[in-house]
Amino acid sequence: MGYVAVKGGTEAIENATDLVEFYRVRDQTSPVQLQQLQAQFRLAIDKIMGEGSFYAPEYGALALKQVEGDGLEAAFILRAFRATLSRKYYSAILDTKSMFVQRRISSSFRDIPGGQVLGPTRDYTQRLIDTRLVDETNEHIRAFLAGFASRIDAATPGEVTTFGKVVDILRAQGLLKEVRPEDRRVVDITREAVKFPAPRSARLQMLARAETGGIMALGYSSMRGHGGVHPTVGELRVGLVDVKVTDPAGRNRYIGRIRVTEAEMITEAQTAGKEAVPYYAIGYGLCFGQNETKAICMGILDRALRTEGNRAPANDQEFVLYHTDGIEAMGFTSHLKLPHYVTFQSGLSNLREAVDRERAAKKDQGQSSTAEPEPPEQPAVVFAENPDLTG
Amino acid sequence: MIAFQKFNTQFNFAFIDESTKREIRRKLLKAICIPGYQVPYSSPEMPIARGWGTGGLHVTLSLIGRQDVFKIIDQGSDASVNACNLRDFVRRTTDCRTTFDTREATLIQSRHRITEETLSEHQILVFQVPQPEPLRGVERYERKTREMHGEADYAKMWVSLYESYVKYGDIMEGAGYPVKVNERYIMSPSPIPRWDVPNLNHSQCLFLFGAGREKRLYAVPPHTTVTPLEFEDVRFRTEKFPGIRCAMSGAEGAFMDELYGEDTTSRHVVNDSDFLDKLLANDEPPRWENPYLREVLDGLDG
Amino acid sequence: MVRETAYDEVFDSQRHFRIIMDSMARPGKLNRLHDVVIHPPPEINPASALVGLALLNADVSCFSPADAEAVAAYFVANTASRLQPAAEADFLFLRGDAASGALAQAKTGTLAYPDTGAFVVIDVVQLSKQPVADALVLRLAGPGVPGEETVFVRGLNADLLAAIRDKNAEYPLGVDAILTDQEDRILCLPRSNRFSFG
Amino acid sequence: MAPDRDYVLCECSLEALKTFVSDQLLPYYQVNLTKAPATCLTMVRAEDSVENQEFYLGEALTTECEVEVNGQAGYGICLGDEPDRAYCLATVDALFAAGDARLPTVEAFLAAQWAAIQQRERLEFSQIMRTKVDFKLMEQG
Repeated sequence: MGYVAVKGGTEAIENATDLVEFYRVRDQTSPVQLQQLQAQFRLAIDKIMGEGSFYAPEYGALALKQVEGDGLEAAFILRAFRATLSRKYYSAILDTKSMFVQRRISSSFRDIPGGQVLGPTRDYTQRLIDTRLVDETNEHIRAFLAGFASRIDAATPGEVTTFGKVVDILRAQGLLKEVRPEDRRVVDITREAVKFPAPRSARLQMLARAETGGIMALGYSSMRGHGGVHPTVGELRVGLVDVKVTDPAGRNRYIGRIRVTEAEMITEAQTAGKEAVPYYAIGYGLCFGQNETKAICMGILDRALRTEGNRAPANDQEFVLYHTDGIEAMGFTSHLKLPHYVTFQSGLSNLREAVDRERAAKKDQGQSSTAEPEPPEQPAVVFAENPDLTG
Repeated sequence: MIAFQKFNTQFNFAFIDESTKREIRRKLLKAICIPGYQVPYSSPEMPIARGWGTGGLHVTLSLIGRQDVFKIIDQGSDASVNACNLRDFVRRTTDCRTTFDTREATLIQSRHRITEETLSEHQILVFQVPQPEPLRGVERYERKTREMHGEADYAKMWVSLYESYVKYGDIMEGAGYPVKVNERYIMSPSPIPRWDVPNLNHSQCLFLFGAGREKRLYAVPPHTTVTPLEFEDVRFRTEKFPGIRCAMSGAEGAFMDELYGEDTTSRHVVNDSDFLDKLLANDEPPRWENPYLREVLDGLDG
Repeated sequence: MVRETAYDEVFDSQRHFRIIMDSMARPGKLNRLHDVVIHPPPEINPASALVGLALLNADVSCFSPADAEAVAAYFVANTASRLQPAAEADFLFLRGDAASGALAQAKTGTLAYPDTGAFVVIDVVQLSKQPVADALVLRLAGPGVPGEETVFVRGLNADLLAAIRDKNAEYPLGVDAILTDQEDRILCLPRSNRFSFG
Repeated sequence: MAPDRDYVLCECSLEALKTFVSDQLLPYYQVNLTKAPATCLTMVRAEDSVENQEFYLGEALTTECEVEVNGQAGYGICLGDEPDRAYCLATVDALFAAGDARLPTVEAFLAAQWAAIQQRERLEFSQIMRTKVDFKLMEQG
């Protein structure tokens, strides 16, 4: 059944699948263990989980392995996997105040209650390539760990404490408030398509699952002048927060902890009228894992999307939210690789007729024109004018 | 010792979970109740990339049952690599019978074509739609296009078509030619060629449209008026293949692919692969009834 | 409250949905919904109960009148649907002999989002393509109908049909009706339908 | 403050937990598996810290399990693909619901694990606090 191309299609797919597997394993290096990826590629997996909107470090590691380290492709796999599971629980609202803090800084004040805790960061390291890692051995690792552990007196370690929020200081002084009302409905954009104007809950949810690079570009554009949000980091914290759900017996149960990054970006809120005080307001960023660029840019865009009257891209809800989902953007831009010959043929048919009309018109205008037929003036415009519909 | 299985992934019948299927089904009913109107839906992630047929798959997988016979075509061909991949996915998750034979199929998913063979009331055609909004070219904001549809305010669209006429001497919309459904909504028929557009009008079968990335579903029920946008003096026309014969079957009067060989000379082949197979087997399948096709076929007889 | 155990969440709902969809796409066509043994309360036609089982879940709300509370309780228990007043419910389950009060309150959606209008499931005594005594004559036209179709409906208060017509007067705003009878037949009246009755 | 039982069981060593449940509990009870461990999703809810605007952060992989011991239901829920842990959680939960005589053994296990977890966290936290910037020191220096 079917003519020649049929067999070719299926076979080519199967062979391509084998070939890509060949390129993954051809050098016969030892198989990468999930544990290794999970431990040593922590930040890659954090980013994948954030963009995949799915917190599961082990599966993040598996996805990363499966796709030879392509982060966006791995995030895509997590999202598709998520679609196979049913949602049984809604957690209690995360309490980031009681976070097990691993890192917490503020740019607003030099000293803050609890102090500036740098935590695990490469911000102040020089980005020089470290050739010592080329010959890293288990002995090196053990030696480092032993030395690291010895800096703490294991018999009397300090108590774990939590940290007050910088924004609470400003709020207590009455300096922090939103001067414009906001749609406070809580919607879930995975259950219904977003509608515009989108309530803030939908915007925050979409930004939390957006692609890091996408919101970074837009957040940056806003700071550079296209949107006028240039905030201060009120507080940036990274750490573990408890997740609690209600079990079938109706009891509140602890089910584990997840790592998140939280950014509170302080800006001046727009004033409502002449007499209004320019209060501070925050742009809020929160995402899975340690991904500070993302949390900061989410905070910038949260603010930028509440800025009225400025028509920069970063202020435009539809522009920002429709174009920063990495999985969707990747899918559609790469679908250009699919055949389009039917649509192309349809446009071609129009263009040929238009060209014929033009030539006929030129001929009618008189015989003075050169014998050489002129090229059509704007051949490309036929497709360019209607780019969306040819997909 | 306790040892339960980890990484124990199992997929639901037709992949999508039952709760989401119900949501999609309710939205499909609404789409049928308001022909041509785009219903927003959740559009869950699929293991197929956005823009590669996820909307069509959502519809197909919410509809499909064990008794269905499934056919999928991409740009007219059952053999296109993406069609092969999606067919394999549907078969793996449903165990359904698949076919290339248009006549035998109960559920057909298509990217960018309606079959040359007519479809009956026992068949459903599901389109994969890249951009469901016919007004996007004239208005970039969803909030505004929603308002325009709500108020049936299509002035901008008409102006744009008129400008095209003034500039190029014709309406230059190619594939995805905008239509009006049930004399109310302007709709994108998905990027089918104009050749196929008249077949949407008063068909026997149900047409469903899924735009996954844009999260919209819409429908054209059977026996529904679907008219391409046109002016009194600038009429809708289908593509023309005057005097062109299929290099394989010798047939005329079907949508053709234009092929170029090494020497850059062109030949044409019937685009619809199943239709071509049937022509080659001297099995002339029943055609759609529409005046544009009638004119072409009558011209051949003459 | 009876928990339906014979009903197959995957395959029964799929099959029934296809039948409902066929009816919605072809107003005037009478299909039947009846191949699963279920135990709905006596206040509702079994076919209407199957419509609910096929389409409801925790994401949508339903309504049944005060004198048929068992119906709503049945759907809450079997589909996790939520109860809402008639003015907010996504699905209204009404009896054909009822007054039109609840229906008059049903959601009709907005111009930007007309799909948020409600589904109204109405139990009648008998649906027939052939003339029957004491029946309303319902003439249907519009999308899905080749020309005009006639259906004879017994056990339906004409006020309800009038209320549906009023609700759908400002198309695309409106409600979408599903009628079932005591012999498991189903007939759909989407808002796009231009029906008359007498 | 009394340690939260679920917290201890979610954070303690899986090997220790499995050994304890296998050796100290399973031989003494008929544990009926009413719902085998299966993965599902928890939608994580969050809110901004100033206006308390609630929103959905994303979903977390979760394992749930349900058992019955002496007619008492026990529910085990934990993050990740952790069928063994969910089973152990459910079993312990059912025992507490039944208020059984072996509870002191369980309490002792919990107390020991709690101490181990605390020690682990204090050590980690102490290391984290070594990265705290000391401004006063900078001024004096």
